Amino acid sequence: MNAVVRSSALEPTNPVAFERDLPVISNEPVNGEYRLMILSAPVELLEQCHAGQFFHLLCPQIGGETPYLRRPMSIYGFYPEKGELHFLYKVTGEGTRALSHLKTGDTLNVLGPLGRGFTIEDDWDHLVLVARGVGLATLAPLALEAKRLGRKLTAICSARSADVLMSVEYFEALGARVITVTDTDGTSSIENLEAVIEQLVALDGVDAFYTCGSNRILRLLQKIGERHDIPGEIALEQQMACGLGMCHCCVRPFRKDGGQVNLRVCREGPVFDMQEAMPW
Amino acid sequence: MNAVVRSSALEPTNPVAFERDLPVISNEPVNGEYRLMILSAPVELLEQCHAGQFFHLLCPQIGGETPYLRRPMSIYGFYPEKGELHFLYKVTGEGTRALSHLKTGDTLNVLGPLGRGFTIEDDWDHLVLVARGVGLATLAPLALEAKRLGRKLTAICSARSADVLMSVEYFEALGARVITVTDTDGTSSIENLEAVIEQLVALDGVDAFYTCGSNRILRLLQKIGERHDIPGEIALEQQMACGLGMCHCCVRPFRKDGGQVNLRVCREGPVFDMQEAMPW
Amino acid sequence: MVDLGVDVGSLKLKNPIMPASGTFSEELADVFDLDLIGAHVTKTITRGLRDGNPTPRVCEVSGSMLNSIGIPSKGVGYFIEKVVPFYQQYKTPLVVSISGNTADEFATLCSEVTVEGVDAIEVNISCPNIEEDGKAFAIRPSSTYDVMCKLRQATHLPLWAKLTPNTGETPEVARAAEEGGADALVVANTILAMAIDIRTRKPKLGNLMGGLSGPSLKPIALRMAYQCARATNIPVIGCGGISNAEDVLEFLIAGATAVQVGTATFIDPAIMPKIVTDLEALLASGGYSSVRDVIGSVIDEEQDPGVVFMEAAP
Amino acid sequence: MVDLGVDVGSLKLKNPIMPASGTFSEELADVFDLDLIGAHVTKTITRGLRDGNPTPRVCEVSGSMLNSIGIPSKGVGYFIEKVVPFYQQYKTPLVVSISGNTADEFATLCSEVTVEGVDAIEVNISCPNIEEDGKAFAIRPSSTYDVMCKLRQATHLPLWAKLTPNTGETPEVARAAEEGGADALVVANTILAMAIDIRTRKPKLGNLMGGLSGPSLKPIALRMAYQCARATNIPVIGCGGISNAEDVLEFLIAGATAVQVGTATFIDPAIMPKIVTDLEALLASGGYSSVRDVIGSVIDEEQDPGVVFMEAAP
Ligand SMILES: Cc1cc2nc3c(=O)[nH]c(=O)nc-3n(C[C@H](O)[C@H](O)[C@H](O)COP(=O)(O)OP(=O)(O)OC[C@H]3O[C@@H](n4cnc5c(N)ncnc54)[C@H](O)[C@@H]3O)c2cc1C
Ligand SMILES: Cc1cc2nc3c(=O)[nH]c(=O)nc-3n(C[C@H](O)[C@H](O)[C@H](O)COP(=O)(O)OP(=O)(O)OC[C@H]3O[C@@H](n4cnc5c(N)ncnc54)[C@H](O)[C@@H]3O)c2cc1C
Ligand SMILES: Cc1cc2nc3c(=O)[nH]c(=O)nc-3n(C[C@H](O)[C@H](O)[C@H](O)COP(=O)(O)O)c2cc1C
Ligand SMILES: Cc1cc2nc3c(=O)[nH]c(=O)nc-3n(C[C@H](O)[C@H](O)[C@H](O)COP(=O)(O)O)c2cc1C
Ligand code: FES
Ligand code: FES
Repeated sequence: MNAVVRSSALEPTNPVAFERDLPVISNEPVNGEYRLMILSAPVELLEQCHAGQFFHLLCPQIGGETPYLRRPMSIYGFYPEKGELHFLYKVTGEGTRALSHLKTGDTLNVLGPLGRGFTIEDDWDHLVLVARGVGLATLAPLALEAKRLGRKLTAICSARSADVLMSVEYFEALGARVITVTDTDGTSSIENLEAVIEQLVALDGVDAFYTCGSNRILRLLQKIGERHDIPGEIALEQQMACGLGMCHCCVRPFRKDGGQVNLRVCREGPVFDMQEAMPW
Repeated sequence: MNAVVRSSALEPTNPVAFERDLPVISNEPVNGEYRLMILSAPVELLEQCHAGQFFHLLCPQIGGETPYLRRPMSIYGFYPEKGELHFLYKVTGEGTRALSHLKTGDTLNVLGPLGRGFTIEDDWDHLVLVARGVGLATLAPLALEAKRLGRKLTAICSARSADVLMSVEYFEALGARVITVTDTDGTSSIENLEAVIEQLVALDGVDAFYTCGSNRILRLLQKIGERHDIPGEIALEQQMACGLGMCHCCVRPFRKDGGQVNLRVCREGPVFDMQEAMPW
Repeated sequence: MVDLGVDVGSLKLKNPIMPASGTFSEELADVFDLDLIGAHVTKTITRGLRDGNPTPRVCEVSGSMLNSIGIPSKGVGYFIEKVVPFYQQYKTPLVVSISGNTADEFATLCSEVTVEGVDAIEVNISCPNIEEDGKAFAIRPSSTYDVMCKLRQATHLPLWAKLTPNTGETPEVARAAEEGGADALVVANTILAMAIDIRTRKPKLGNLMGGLSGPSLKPIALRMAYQCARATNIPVIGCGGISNAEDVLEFLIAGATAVQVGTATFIDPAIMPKIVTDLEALLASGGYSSVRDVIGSVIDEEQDPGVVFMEAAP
Repeated sequence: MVDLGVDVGSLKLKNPIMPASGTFSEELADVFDLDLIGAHVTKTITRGLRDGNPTPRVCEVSGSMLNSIGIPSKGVGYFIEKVVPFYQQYKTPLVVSISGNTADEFATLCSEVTVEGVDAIEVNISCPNIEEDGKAFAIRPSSTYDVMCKLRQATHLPLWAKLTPNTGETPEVARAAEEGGADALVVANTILAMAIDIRTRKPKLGNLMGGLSGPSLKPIALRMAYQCARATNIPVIGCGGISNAEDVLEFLIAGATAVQVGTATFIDPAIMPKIVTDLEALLASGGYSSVRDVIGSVIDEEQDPGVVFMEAAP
């Protein structure tokens, strides 16, 4: 089963990316660093969404902030049944600061869903995701998808300290097993992470890895994946302008057919084959 | 008595122009076209103000408006006793639209008082002002000044129709005689205006004329002034950048010593000798 | 009903709105029906394969953006086999933007893309020319003239010369392009600019410098469009910072026959068809029955002609 | 305490913040103590009397402005009798900006303003030169070199050449100015631009075109400052769109030794002393003890030097 559905670029009569002003239902801090924004969205938009895809947000010019380009943001949750689209974001600059000023009842212009999401093949039974920091935002909806498909999911959540570990409850509520590792108690070291994952592989068997964001985790999973011939996917980031594949701003290099190619994070990604990805 | 007090440019140790964020007390429509904004201002600023001077307003970037340069606005009223600074403005473009979005409790950054205000010489007893449209905003505080000095004032207020005649009550409350002329009942024609003014000159004697804004009224008053040797002053407008005399954006031509000179509306004006002013 | 049709030389457009090269591609069909706009303009292609510049390739500067993509290209073969057929699905004319490192390579590509399905060739002479120590052809009138003559001989298709703002000689370059055989001028490309991250002290673009586009560029591009319309007798296609129908009208009044919309599409991907609709309404409210009536209608006669081409003294 | 002092050649400034010519005058003393800034720079003067351009002389364009003042001047006599004595009240160095229609007239004025009380001469070679069909001297390296040689012979005072962005040859012009005898480069003046009122169809400036200044100009001026710092061995004074201490730092990192603040003063007349304070805080928070340590500290070595002066391909 493939979580990705996109109309081919050769079907101009069937546009798939929506550009909409969506009302803000809520926009609250989750902890010191992250905020959760819940938008009210039409069901036909939500039904197009897949885990790993993103929206390109037109951050408002409020609170003295004047962001110009759109900002890419992963889908943190999408709920056609209750008409909600969720984003989990970290305030890092002008655009996300502007987002943080949005209040219930304001609207936010979104463009999406965009890009290629995560793949869950039919015979992948035990999925393991390794997430750190805001990477959780991108990986969280994978748990939703796994539950819908009746797969087993183990989420290894890495963070600086226990109090910034987010989404643990979220994963647990979806029936996932959660393993937390933190810098403060030293469990997030690459060595320990390797041991934890090798144990998972040995005891339960792992059919696919998913990760995003961290270079060190990517290298580790590439090594383990190669060692045991386990496929994997990684969600990557890059500065974007159009978000639609037109401008070629957002490329990253990938290993392909013995050579190196540039692929667009917004179009061929943001989710890529883990072995093809190149550590940076 | 001279209503103008300015530090000479040679006194760098005694700055006279204030740059302040002032709280908005109220900002309400006066009629379909004009709005009155009342700011709370410190007494030391209000004590520097004189009729005919202006402030350079940093219109906020709100409501989707993004004005950049400051906007000049005449002092409509200044009340050191109640700590209030008043502006009467017409919404014409981006900056004034932005002003109209200000709500009680917001602040507005003002720079001023700037420029040279109206003169009321000691022996000028009967003052006559002729105002049209938003020009009233500029001339209104002259009535205040006249009352403080115990002079007689006649205000001839011209407007398109009776319902946009503003400030009539204001002038009357200050003990001024008010003559209204409107386009709708045909009384605002230059011919009728000339008759009205000539009658004032003949019956009461007139010591000085004050006006602003209208080319046709300027020509008329220049003619009458010259005919009877009555001095006068006119407040003029021009696009501005700095408002302080630095950029030379705001010049207008004036007749001086047989020749023609460019003077800065923001510095040598906005109030000028009526005979030196050149119709445009 | 306002007639929005314009003629760019022999090419008839149903409306004057088209994309700027590099800010448009097949993928925009996901967002709107590509037959709503006046023309399709491709990203600049080169003969051979090119990777493009290092990342980051884009950054934001107050209310505008810088880019340094570097013309990644899949080469002329891919273009003819894949891209042309895609656009042949549409009734809208296809304009292919091309570029080359040397005048001869450029001309070869120009004849290679002279194929069925291509309606005009936009020649991006704003890109570095290795024969002129890395300066763009369109920086100097002489190099503009030379390359245009070679390109003119390479194709019978309408030839649009895309000029650069990185010159102090816009009217002279425009005339050189006309004399060299250009059928229209696209005015203008991005202006060379830079931004530095003060925390990392690194340039915000991988290539150090890049091109400024978006609203900041508009008054510069408008000035160039006006200069070019005055300096030549060929149609001018305005480009630079156009974000709405009012901006389009400003360029048309200045003398542009049509316009290209670039960066604005990144902010609102459906902006082009929206502008088509808004432009019609704007013209209707101004009492115009044809968009052609506003072209070049700027009221500048009161001005001393001497000032027009003079460098405005600050 | 961060040491904010910089040396522009032989001239020592207590801090790197000074006004841009034409956006500063005696009147600013109404707003703050003029001894708070690093230098005083006058509006450009010409030898004779000049009226300046028709009004409107200013208009707003998205987040920036256009001006076409046209250098009204009361002449050199007024300057020496009135302006110099005013600034002699202050301890801050006085820089006089001058200009001329021909190289000889320019040089004569240069020697006339070489008087007690003037500490440096900024030569505005971005203004039209009637000997080069109205092109500014600083559009071409050759005319830059020629006029600088004449100016150099006319004064022993430090000579700052103010460059224009209206050229495709910034590094070459910078080197020509250095070779012609400039002690520093001021980078840059406004870029030629235009705006049209779509209701009246008239240009928004009385002179049709004018110079773009303010935030939109910043990435262009920053690129030029970087190019000039790389291309020459004389100090560069950055100018264009600087509105806060972060902008100043960006120019210093790019290689500027000092900066000029222009349009931002129109928005906030006390911005210069505020920037001095903020810059000190910003440097302190970055762990710097002297502003001189950040000058030219841009990290660009990782880049292929080939790209640096190449026209960035869009
Ligand atoms: C596909 C994708 C999904 C993402 N999902 C999330 C998410 O779910 N939650 C979250 O908090 N963040 C996410 N990010 C990162 C997010 O886009 C940036 O944090 C955001 O753009 C920062 O904008 P700013 O204006 O606040 O910061 P600034 O630093 O002021 O941004 C300046 C410019 O750089 C760009 N930029 C800055 N950081 C990044 C980045 N990491 N990736 C791409 N562009 C960047 C901005 O878009 C903007 O154009 C995602 C990025 C991508 C590419
Ligand atoms: C000394 C002086 C006193 C004034 N007093 C008043 C007053 O009390 N009440 C009032 O309603 N208006 C007054 N005006 C006019 C007021 O400044 C303009 O209406 C206002 O600047 C328009 O700005 P906007 O952004 O709304 O309009 P826009 O048309 O969008 O403005 C565009 C630009 O043109 C300038 N501009 C437009 N109209 C004028 C004008 N008439 N004079 C100078 N610049 C202009 C603006 O400042 C701005 O820079 C005065 C003008 C001057 C010079
Ligand atoms: C991301 C990006 C890529 C571009 N690529 C090209 C290109 O390949 N060829 C070209 O001639 N112009 C290119 N341009 C310039 C645009 O076509 C256009 O001239 C410029 O962006 C100004 O228009 P705008 O302000 O509407 O974007 C590019 C611009 C951007 C922003
Ligand atoms: C109103 C105005 C007048 C100017 N007059 C001059 C001048 O007389 N001489 C000169 O060299 N530059 C002049 N300039 C250009 C400025 O000195 C400066 O180079 C330019 O505005 C860019 O800086 P900014 O963006 O900080 O304003 C003027 C600029 C403005 C806005
Ligand atoms: S952001 Fe434009 S191609 Fe990816
Ligand atoms: S507005 Fe600058 S001198 Fe008057």
